[in-house]
Amino acid sequence: MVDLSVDLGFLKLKNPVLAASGTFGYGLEFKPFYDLELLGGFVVKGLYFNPREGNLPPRLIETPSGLINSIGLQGIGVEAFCREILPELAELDTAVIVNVCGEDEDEYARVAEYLSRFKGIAALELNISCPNVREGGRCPAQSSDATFRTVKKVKEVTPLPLITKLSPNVTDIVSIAIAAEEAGSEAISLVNTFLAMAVDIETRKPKLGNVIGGLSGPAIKPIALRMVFQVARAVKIPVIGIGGIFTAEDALEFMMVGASAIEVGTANFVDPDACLRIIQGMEKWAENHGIKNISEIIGSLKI
Amino acid sequence: MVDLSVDLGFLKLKNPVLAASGTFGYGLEFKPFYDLELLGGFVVKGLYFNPREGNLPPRLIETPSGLINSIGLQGIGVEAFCREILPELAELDTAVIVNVCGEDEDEYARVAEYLSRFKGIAALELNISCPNVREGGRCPAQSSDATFRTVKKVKEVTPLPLITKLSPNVTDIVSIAIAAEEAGSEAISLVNTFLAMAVDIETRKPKLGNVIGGLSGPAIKPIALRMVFQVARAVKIPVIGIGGIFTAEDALEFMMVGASAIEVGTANFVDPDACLRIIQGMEKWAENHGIKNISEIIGSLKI
Amino acid sequence: MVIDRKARIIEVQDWDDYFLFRLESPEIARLSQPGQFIMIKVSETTNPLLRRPISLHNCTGREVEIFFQIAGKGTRLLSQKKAGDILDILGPLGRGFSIKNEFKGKEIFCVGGGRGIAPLYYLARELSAAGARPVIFYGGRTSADLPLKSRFEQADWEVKVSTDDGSLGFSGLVTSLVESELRHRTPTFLFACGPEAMMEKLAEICRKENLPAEFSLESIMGCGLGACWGCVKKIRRNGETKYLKICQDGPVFSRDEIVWQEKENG
Amino acid sequence: MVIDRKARIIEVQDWDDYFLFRLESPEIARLSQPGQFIMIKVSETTNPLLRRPISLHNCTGREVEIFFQIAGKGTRLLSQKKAGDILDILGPLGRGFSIKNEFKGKEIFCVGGGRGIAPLYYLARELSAAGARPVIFYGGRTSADLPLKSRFEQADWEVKVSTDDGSLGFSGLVTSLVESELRHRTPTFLFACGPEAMMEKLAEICRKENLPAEFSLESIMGCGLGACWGCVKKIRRNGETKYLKICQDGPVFSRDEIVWQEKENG
Ligand SMILES: Cc1cc2nc3c(=O)[nH]c(=O)nc-3n(C[C@H](O)[C@H](O)[C@H](O)COP(=O)(O)OP(=O)(O)OC[C@H]3O[C@@H](n4cnc5c(N)ncnc54)[C@H](O)[C@@H]3O)c2cc1C
Ligand SMILES: Cc1cc2nc3c(=O)[nH]c(=O)nc-3n(C[C@H](O)[C@H](O)[C@H](O)COP(=O)(O)OP(=O)(O)OC[C@H]3O[C@@H](n4cnc5c(N)ncnc54)[C@H](O)[C@@H]3O)c2cc1C
Ligand SMILES: Cc1cc2nc3c(=O)[nH]c(=O)nc-3n(C[C@H](O)[C@H](O)[C@H](O)COP(=O)(O)O)c2cc1C
Ligand SMILES: Cc1cc2nc3c(=O)[nH]c(=O)nc-3n(C[C@H](O)[C@H](O)[C@H](O)COP(=O)(O)O)c2cc1C
Ligand code: FES
Ligand code: FES
Repeated sequence: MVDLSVDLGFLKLKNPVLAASGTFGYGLEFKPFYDLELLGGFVVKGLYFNPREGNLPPRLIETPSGLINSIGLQGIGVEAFCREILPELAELDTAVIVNVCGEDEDEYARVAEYLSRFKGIAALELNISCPNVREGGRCPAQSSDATFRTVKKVKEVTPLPLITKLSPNVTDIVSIAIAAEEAGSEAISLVNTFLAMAVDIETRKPKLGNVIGGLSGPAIKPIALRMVFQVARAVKIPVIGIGGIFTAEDALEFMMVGASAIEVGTANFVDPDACLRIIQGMEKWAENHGIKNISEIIGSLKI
Repeated sequence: MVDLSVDLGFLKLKNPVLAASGTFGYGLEFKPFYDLELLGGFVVKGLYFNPREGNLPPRLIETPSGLINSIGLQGIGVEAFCREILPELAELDTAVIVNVCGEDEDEYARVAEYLSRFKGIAALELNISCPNVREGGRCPAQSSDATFRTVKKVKEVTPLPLITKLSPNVTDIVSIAIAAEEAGSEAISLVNTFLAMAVDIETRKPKLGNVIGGLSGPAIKPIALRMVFQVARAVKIPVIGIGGIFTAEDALEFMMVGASAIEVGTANFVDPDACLRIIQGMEKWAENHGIKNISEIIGSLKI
Repeated sequence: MVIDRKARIIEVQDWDDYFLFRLESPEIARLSQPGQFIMIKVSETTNPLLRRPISLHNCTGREVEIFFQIAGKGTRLLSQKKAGDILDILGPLGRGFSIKNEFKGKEIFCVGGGRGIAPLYYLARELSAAGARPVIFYGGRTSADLPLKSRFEQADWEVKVSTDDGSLGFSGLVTSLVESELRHRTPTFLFACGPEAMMEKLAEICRKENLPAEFSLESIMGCGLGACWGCVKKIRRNGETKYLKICQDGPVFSRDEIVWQEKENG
Repeated sequence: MVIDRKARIIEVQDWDDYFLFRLESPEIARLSQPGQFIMIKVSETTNPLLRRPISLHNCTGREVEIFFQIAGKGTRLLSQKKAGDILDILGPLGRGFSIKNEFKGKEIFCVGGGRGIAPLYYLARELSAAGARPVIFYGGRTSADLPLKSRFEQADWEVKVSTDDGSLGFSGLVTSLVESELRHRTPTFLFACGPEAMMEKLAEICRKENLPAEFSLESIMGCGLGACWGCVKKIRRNGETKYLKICQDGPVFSRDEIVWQEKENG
């Protein structure tokens, strides 16, 4: 028997596999496929305070081994979420993490503060890195200062542990991670999507209604892995690796470079039980390699 | 008949297709496949002043729709190049562009100055963006200041037109492009490779001898296209688009978002006559669409 | 609801660009509705990455059929599968066409453009079973786009075909054919599936004729499960106009709900 | 030199993990050397992206043969090709084994480990043609790794096999088998291809016995054409130690040229 659990300090997970925000709906969409309690946890779709319409379609474009999305965080808003969805999620014996969005620093704080009134939320993931809502894809996670300020502000209003989610669209991901750590974030997750676009050469128009979107999927994995490697060596808080994880082997690479847990995004679309397959694959790999606690492999890269 | 020529101002190209530096050797390697004079031009492998050993192997790793390389600019140095290779290249009726490297600003200038003594070079491409030579992949193209200084210094010592090649590993590619423009660069080319890595989970070692390398290929195309789009709208000098171009359709996307010419990199490995196929495909597309001058499509994106 | 994950291909029929697969999929055959679709994994590698949505073309006993056109690399890969291969599928998905009791004895127009004909065979069979009289309108650019003509005719429904180039049947758009039929016939309902421009035009015709109608929409789909919000269309419903998910709230929407032309790239 | 770009598969032979393809490729058959290789496009999509290097296993008349093992997704895709398919290839590439006049009448050891046996059939045939007497050493983990045993035996060469698990022939590493033969035989030259650890050990044995040797190296290849500097190995040559390209300066290098163990990740 392999012990797959990992301890983030502020949160103990059954196993290191979380479903990533925006790719797992509010969780319930995946109930037909497997028992959600088998997951380490899942991060629900990003929430603003109010409901949001999202961006003009088309919102998805496939690229070689990748997917560009410009959903623009369509969603029901935090009040409806807490009323209609959270009660069912709170019953689940797995870590329910809520992805928190904001147009500005105040909104992040308002959403976090509101969520803190409810039971059943294991942590907040601060989505300071969504490329799909502002002109040119800018977001707080592109600046150490804005990252520090946003995290700090949210920390002040919520007792819930914070996982700050970083953007890969930066020169120096390490400095942003350190800013989040210094502002009191309990963990870092990375990466969100890469700003990207595609053109329809027949109509000469951008293929996405929103012109620019965010690239995810296996295409980005090698870049995401490099960033997780750099950040994990630079911060003391736990790091959650995200980006193109489709197999147990992918997940293990992220853990070896220093991730304490991982999130699975686009893979959920291709295969709704991707998370389950990854958990099972990890367990089998550990068994075959005589590893008793999966946490042994965290940061075990030899250089 | 379609006129495929494009005019960069400082340089008129037969057609917009250049072979990218580092993927086309010193050019002569591709002579068995087609007449090099059919190309718009080609950029030879990056040259430092002295010969270089390059990085520890393994130097290449395939990833989903991508390739990570950590060649580390192995090469014969600028003197041997001018003695042994350039004379043969200088005979060719196509644009021969030399990719200029340097450990520091002075070396860039020395290489450029040395090359300027010879005939047959159409332009220099200033490789301020190679991720494979310094610790953590840092390079001048990650800072506006360093970009400005390096371009300026090289401008002072060479009458040859300069194409400054940018790195995608930045928060704000536009500001770097503007710095290069302000320092007097005649053109911008982008992108170089994305810092990336891969891990062998069995040995728990990085798959590349150099730990980190640069990602190229179709995987990066959507991100490169977005960057070219942003830069082309922000600068007045011509922009050369690079990144995952494998087909004529890919090339046309880059031109529509504003590239005056494009470079083909990794595709040359998969198919040694990739450049030729792209030129022919472009011509055919233009014919079918009643386009007489390919330069009509530059920046013709409708938003 | 997702009830079947694997389906063995029993038979492949092909007409150059169009393919009809017969699949063994007992649960979908038992529980699906016309207008529902399945998501099919077309590749073992990461390019193409996503599953492709394909409508149920027919369901009988333990079997279902799909009918599709090669539109790009995903459908091309699908077309290369052979009898005996196992397809990795998710389904049945989405909300299908509404077959109402009051259709009994009535004429129902079913309009398919190109590959949009796919779900209408299943629909027409269920309409017949409910005692209605389906009239099939089947339009294509040219005669090669109408491979299912004889199949529909054999089912003993009235079938009217049109081609843009006049190579078979009515010469012109299928919308014009419907319009001209409406001059002397009064169907009770219209169902359609096909290019959006065709359906938009039909919606306009139906509004003028006061003919209620439902349309099956297409969109690129990330998940097909309602989890990604990638497939949305602006829909008027309950006094609100908002983005609904084609995969979950559709793909079938009724005539006045659909906001056909949203301003683009705005 | 690249002279053929397309090759039709004439025949496929398979042993679970190992495959032998007979290809029509008249120019390569005419002009290649043992030890040279071709780059094969294994996929139509972008994953896998690069061509795969495969040695020439045999050349006769208008035909060449390749022999390969499934090592990952690229070779797996290759193994799924069928007689009649056209392979997109580049070749012949690289510098092969050196067959010298003075080999005439002499015993030459040819050592292959696993898939490394591939180029040795072609080599042994040319050695025979040059009047030398090839002795084939063929090692594998288990008997299933020696599918070509009978093929070599039929060619009337002396063939010695070994398996790590003792399931066929000598029980132990092929290097031990070679070592023990060298106690009572004095070949003129040794050629080898196989896992690097095997070749390194052989180089050590050869140095001790003062036996000249050549080894065919492997590496991941970007282009196979000398254009990317991706495939290099540290080589001592002309008083210098530097990175040479396996695809162009090799894949065959001689005994004392190769720097087997470079410090890793340094
Ligand atoms: C609910 C639903 C049911 C469908 N049923 C059928 C059916 O029964 N038979 C059939 O032939 N086709 C059907 N389609 C359309 C089919 O899904 C697309 O043709 C297919 O996904 C295209 O994939 P591709 O890889 O072949 O083309 P790609 O290479 O991905 O694209 C080719 C072109 O089609 C466009 N496109 C891609 N995906 C879609 C999509 N999902 N919808 C519309 N346009 C798209 C692209 O933008 C591009 O212009 C259905 C679509 C939906 C949404
Ligand atoms: C000059 C040359 C000649 C060769 N001739 C033959 C031959 O005749 N028969 C044969 O079976 N094989 C031969 N090989 C090895 C063959 O090229 C590799 O097994 C193949 O490229 C692996 O591709 P894949 O996609 O199946 O495996 P991948 O999924 O790419 O990788 C599987 C494993 O093999 C390693 N690998 C990948 N590519 C290579 C490579 N080029 N060399 C060594 N290891 C690699 C990877 O790191 C990984 O560990 C030759 C290699 C070279 C360089
Ligand atoms: C359709 C879609 C919607 C997404 N929505 C969100 C979101 O609401 N909040 C967020 O933090 N990240 C969102 N992401 C980013 C993912 O959580 C993840 O960081 C990214 O997709 C990279 O992982 P992957 O390659 O495994 O998909 C979204 C991604 C996709 C593809
Ligand atoms: C093996 C390899 C070597 C490269 N060497 C150089 C180089 O010497 N100088 C340079 O400016 N870019 C170099 N590049 C980057 C390419 O020129 C190009 O910018 C990049 O690969 C993206 O284009 P692509 O996706 O078409 O390959 C190299 C790329 C590869 C794959
Ligand atoms: S396709 Fe994902 S919500 Fe409809
Ligand atoms: S594989 Fe490119 S130089 Fe050898």
